[in-house]
Amino acid sequence: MSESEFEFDDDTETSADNVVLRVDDLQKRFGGLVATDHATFEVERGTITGLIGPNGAGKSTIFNLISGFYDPDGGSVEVNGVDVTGAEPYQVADHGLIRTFQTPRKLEGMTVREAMLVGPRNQPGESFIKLFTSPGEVGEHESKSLADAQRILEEFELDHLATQPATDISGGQMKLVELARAMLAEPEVLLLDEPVAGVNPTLRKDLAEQIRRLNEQGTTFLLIEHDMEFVMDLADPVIVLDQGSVLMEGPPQRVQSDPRVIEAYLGGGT
Amino acid sequence: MADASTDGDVPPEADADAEDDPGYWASLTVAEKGVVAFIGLFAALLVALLVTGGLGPAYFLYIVGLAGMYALLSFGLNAQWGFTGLINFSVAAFFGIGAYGAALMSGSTSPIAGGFNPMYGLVVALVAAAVLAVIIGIPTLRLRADYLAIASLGLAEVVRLVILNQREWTNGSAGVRGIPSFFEGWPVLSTFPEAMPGLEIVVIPGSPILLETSFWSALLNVALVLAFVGVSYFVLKRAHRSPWGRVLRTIRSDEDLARALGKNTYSFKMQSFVLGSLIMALAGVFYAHLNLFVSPGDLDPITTFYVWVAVILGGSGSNRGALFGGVLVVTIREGTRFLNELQVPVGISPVRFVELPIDPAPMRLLLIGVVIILVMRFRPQGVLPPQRELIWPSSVDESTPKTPKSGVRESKAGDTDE
Amino acid sequence: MPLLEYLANGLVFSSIIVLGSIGLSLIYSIAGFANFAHGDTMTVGAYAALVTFGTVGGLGGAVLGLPYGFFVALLVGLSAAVVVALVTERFVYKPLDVGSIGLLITSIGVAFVYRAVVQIRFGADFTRYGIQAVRPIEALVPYGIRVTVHDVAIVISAFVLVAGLHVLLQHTDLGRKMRAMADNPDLARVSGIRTNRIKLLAWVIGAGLAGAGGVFLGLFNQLAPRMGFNLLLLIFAAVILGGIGSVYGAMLGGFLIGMINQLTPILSDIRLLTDFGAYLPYVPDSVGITIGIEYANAIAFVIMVAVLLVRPNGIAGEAV
Amino acid sequence: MSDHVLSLSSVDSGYGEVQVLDDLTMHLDAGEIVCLVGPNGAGKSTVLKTAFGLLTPWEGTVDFHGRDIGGMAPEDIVREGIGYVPQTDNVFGSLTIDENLRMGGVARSEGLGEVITELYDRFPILDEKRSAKARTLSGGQRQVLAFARALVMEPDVLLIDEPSAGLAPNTADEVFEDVVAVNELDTAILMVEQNATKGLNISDRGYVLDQGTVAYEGTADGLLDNEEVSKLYLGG
Repeated sequence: MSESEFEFDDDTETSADNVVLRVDDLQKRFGGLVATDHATFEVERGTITGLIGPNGAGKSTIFNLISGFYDPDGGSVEVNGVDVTGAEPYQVADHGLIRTFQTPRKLEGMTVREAMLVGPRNQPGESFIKLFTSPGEVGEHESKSLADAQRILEEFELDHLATQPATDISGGQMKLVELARAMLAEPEVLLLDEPVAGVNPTLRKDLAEQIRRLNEQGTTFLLIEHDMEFVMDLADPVIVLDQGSVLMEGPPQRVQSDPRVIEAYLGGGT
Repeated sequence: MADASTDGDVPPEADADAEDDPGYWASLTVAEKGVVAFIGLFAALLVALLVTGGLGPAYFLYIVGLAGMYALLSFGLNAQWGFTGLINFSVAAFFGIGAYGAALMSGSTSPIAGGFNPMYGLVVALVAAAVLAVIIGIPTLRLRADYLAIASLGLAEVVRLVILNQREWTNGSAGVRGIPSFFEGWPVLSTFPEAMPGLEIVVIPGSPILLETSFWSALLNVALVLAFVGVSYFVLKRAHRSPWGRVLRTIRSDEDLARALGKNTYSFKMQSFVLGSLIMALAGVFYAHLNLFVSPGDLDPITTFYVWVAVILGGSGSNRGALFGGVLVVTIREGTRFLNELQVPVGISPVRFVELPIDPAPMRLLLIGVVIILVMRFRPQGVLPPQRELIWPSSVDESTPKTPKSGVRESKAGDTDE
Repeated sequence: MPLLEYLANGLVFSSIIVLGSIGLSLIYSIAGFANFAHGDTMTVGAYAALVTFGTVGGLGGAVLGLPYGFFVALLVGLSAAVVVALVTERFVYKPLDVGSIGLLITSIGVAFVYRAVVQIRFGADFTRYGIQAVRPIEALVPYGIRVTVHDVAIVISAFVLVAGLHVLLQHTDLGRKMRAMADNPDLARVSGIRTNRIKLLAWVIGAGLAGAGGVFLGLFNQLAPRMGFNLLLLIFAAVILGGIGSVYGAMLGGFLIGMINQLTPILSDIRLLTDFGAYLPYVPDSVGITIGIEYANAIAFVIMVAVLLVRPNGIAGEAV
Repeated sequence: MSDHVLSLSSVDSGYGEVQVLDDLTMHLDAGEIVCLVGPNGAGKSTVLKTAFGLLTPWEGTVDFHGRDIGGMAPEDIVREGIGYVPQTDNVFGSLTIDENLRMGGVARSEGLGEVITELYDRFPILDEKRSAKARTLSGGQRQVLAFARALVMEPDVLLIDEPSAGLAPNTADEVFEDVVAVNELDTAILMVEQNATKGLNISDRGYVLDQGTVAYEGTADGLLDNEEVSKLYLGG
C-alpha cells in the first residue's frame, strides 16, 4: 500500500493502532425489522476473527454496513482509526478494507486473468486521462499487475485457469479466485462472507490454508461462516451475533462451551 | 502474429496449422468472413452504381458522410451500453444538442449568437453535451438498468420539447438555417471546392461522371467525418483495453463486485456516459455542417433507435461492430429512400429529394422493427461481438510466460494483440 | 376559476393512463420486462375500434351519448389488442433466449412493427371515430366544469375494469396464482401452477386493458399512429411513480400523472429562468421558459425523475 | 418390473451444452429416506432437477411407479405425485402462509381444506402465523413452510434440495427432525445435503456422487463407516 493513502490520523489515536476495525453501537432497520441492534465489537490487527450466529442474526447486514453498501441508522464504523460511517464502498476500500460476497460473482466475457486484474487498487490506467497523457506509466503498472496476478494465481495453484473464461470455472474455484483477487487489492483487513459455503471438502482445506498463510503475512480477516468446524479451527476470537447484537465474543473453545451460545445457536447436536 | 509456433507443447495439428500460415482470411470467424464478404459486395455495388451513373458522386459522398455520422453515434452508444451496460435512450438528445450547438453558434438565422467560426460551435456543442450528460446522469445513473432506459427516454423528450417550444432560443419548428460548411474561414479549405476545376470522367461512354463544386465540398465533409471517426475509434480502442475499460466491463457484469473492490462505480459510469455523449454530440456537429439546416425533427426518438439497432446488430461492446452497424443502418435508412425512387437526387447539399409516391417513413420503421426482432432472435450477441482478451497491449507479451492452453471461447491463438 | 374543470379533465385522462399503466406493470411483473410496445398496443386497439365502428356504425340506441355500436367497437378494439399481443408473445418473445434487457430491446422492434403497419394502412394523419360530439353536461357548467357524457363514460368504464381486476387479483384463485407467479415464477411452476397459462393470462389482461385505454384515448382526443407511443412515456412515468411491478402502485401513479398532466395550465403564469438572458452575452434579456401546456409531458417526466431520486422504488414500491 | 417408487436409469443430463450427469443410475423405494452426498459440482442438485422435469434427461429414463416421466413438465409431475422443495427462494414471500399453502394445492381437485387443516395441526408454527406474509418468517420457519407447501399434494415422493443450507446448526437439526416427521407420513424422501454426516445420520441409504455418476452406494451407516468414503468425500 502506498503510504500516502493512510496519512489520516493514525498518529493521534494510539489506542487505535491495534484495532483495525471498530464497530460501535451500529443500528439498521428495514421497515419494522431490526436487522442490526446496537452492535459493538472490535477486530484486532493480525487476527482471523470469526463472525457466527443463527440465520437472520444480521451477519450479512453488518458486513454491508461496514463495507459501505448500506447506510446505518445509527452508530459508527471505524477502519484504521478513521470514521467511515456512511461512506461509499470505494472510500471504505481506500482505508484498506475489502470484502467478498457469499455467492461468487463471475465476470462475463473475461478470462480469469482479466477478472484478477480488476483487483489492484488505484491503477494509473483507471484514470481515463492518463491513458493518453502517460501511456507508458499505464503499461508499466499493467505489466506489474499482470506479474502480481500471475504470482498470486500460482500461489493459489490456479495458474492453469488463467486464460479460461471466468464463467467456465466451478463455484469453488471462483471462491478461490475471489480471495486471490481481493489480495491484489492489498487489503489490511479482508471481510469474507461464507468463504466455504458450497465448497467441497478438499477445496475447503485449501481455502483454510490460504487464509492462514495470508494472515501470517499480515492480513487481518473477518469472516462469516456457518461451517463450525472450519470457523472454530481457523478463527480466534469468535464473535457470536444474535438478533442483531453481539451475544458474546472470545476464543473458540469458550464460545463453543458457552451455554447462551449453545442455547441460541449451536444446539445439542454439535 | 502467430506466436503459437513459438510454443513447444501445442498439439501437432495446431503446429501444422501455424506452419501453414493460413493467412488473414482463414483466421477469421464465420461472422467476420460474412462481414468482409458483405462489405466487398456492397462496395462493388456502389462502384457499379457510380460508374453507370445510377448514383451521383455528390450523393454518394453524402451517404458516406451519413454513414460516418451513424458510426460516430454508434461509437458513442457503444461506450455507454457496450462497455458499461448503461441503457441510454437519449441518443437523439445528445445528437440534437451537438447539431443545435453548432447551428446556433454559426448559423446565419440563429436567434442567439450566429455567425461564429464553426470551431466555436464545436466547442460550445461539446461543452453543452457534457453539461447535459451530467445533468441527466446525476439522477439516473444510480438507478437500475431498465429505469435508466425509461428516465433517459423521458429526459430526451424534455430536451426535444424545449428545443421545439423555446422559439426565442431556437426558432422553434422553423429550425436554424444558413449554417456554413465546417471549414468556412479556414485557409485554403474554405475556398477549396470553388477552386477545384469541374472534372468529367467517362468510364462508360455516354454517361460521364461529373465532379463539380458540390462534389468537392462533399469530399471535404467526408474528410471531416473520417477525422472524427478516426479520432473516436483511436480513443475508444485504447480506452476499451485499458484498466479503465476493464472496470467498465466489471460494472456491466456485476456492479456490486466493482464497488466491493474499491472502484467508484458512479464516477466510472458518469465518465462512460459523458464520453459517449460527447461522441454523439460530435456526430451532431458534423450533421449540422453536412445538412446546413437543423430542426427539432432531428431530435425525434427514432434516431435513438436507429443507433441502438446499429450497436446491437454490430455487437455490444465491440468498436468494429459499432462501425459496421452504423454503416448498415445508413444502408437501411437510405436504401428505403432509394428503393422508392428511380430518379437520382441531385443538388448541392442539402440534397433535396423529389416527393415519393409511397411514404418511406413507415416502411423504414417496419424494416428497423423487423431487424431488431430478428437480431435478438437469431444473433443477440450481434454480428461482430468482442472476443479477445482485453489487456493493455504492451503488457501482455512480456508478463505472460505461458501461452494460453485454451483461450477465450472463439478466440484465436496469438490474437491477444491485433 | 377553471381549477374544477382541470380536475375533471384530470380524472378522465387519469382513467386512460391507469388502464395503460396497470397492464404495463402486470406484464413487467409476470413476463419480466419493460414492454416498450405497450403504447402501440393501445394504438392497435384504437384503430381496430375505428374500423369496427365504421362498419357497425350507429347501431340502435345510445348510452351516455355513445351509440351501441361504440361498445361493440370497444370490445373489438380490446380483443384485437389481446390477439395481437398473444400472437407477438407466441412468435416473438417466447422463442427468445435473452434476458430482460434483451426483451426490452425486442419490444421496441415490436412497437415499430405495430406502428408501421397502422401507418401503412391508415396514413399518418389524425382521424376520429364518426361519433357526434356532445355538449358538456348542462348541470355542471355553472360550476365551471365542462365535461361531456362521453368523459363520464370513460371514467365509469375504466373504474369497472379496474375494480374487476382488483376482485380477480385478491379474491380468486387465478389472482392468487398471478401474484404467486409475480413473486417467484420458478416456485410457482414447482408448485404445479401452469405458469405458461398464467403468463398468457397476464398478456390477455394487460393488452386488453391497454386496448380499452387506446379506444378511450381515441374518444378523448383523436387517433394517430403515434398516439400510443406518445402516451407510453407518461404511462412509464406513472408505473415508475407507483413502483414498477406493483399493480396498485400503477393505479396510484396513473391517477397522479393524469392529474398533473391536465393541471399544467395552472402553472402557465410561472416563468423559469426569467431574465437569465441578462446575465449572458448574445442572449436576449427576455429569454425564459414559460410553463405552457406544451410542457405538460415534460413536467410528468421531471416529476418521475425527481421521485426516483428520493424514492428509487416508487411510492408504493412493493411487488403486486 | 421392480417395486422402486422412483428410479433413474443410465441418465445423462445437464445445463445447455454442459453435461453434468453421466450414466447415472439410482433408485428410491417406498418409505425410504435416501441422501445424495458428494463434492460440489458432482451433480447432486442436477439429479433432483432431472427427476422433477426442470431438466430433460439427454439419455436414459426416469421411472416413477413404472412410468417414464423423463422430460415431463414439473407442473405435470406434481400431479403425478412427486413434490420438490428447492434450496433457496422456496416460499412466496409476498403471499400469506395460508396463500402459500393454497398455492401448494393448485393441482388438487378436492380435499384442499382438510389437508391444510391437517398440516396446520402438524406444524403449529404455521397455524399461528396463517395470515402473516411468508417473508416475515425466520429461516427455519420458512423451511417448514416450504415442506408444508410441497406436502399439500400428499406426494409419494418428496425431493428436498439441501434443507440445511444457510441455517444455523441448531435450526438445521430441527429441520432434519421435520424431514424425519414428513417421512413418517409414508412419504419417500430423496434429499441432497452438503452436510453429509448429518444428512446420512437420518437416512436409510445414501449415494455418493462424483463427477455426475454414482461413486459409492450403500446403507447410510455403511457409508458413514466406510473409511475411503469418509476420507474422500465426508471431509473426515
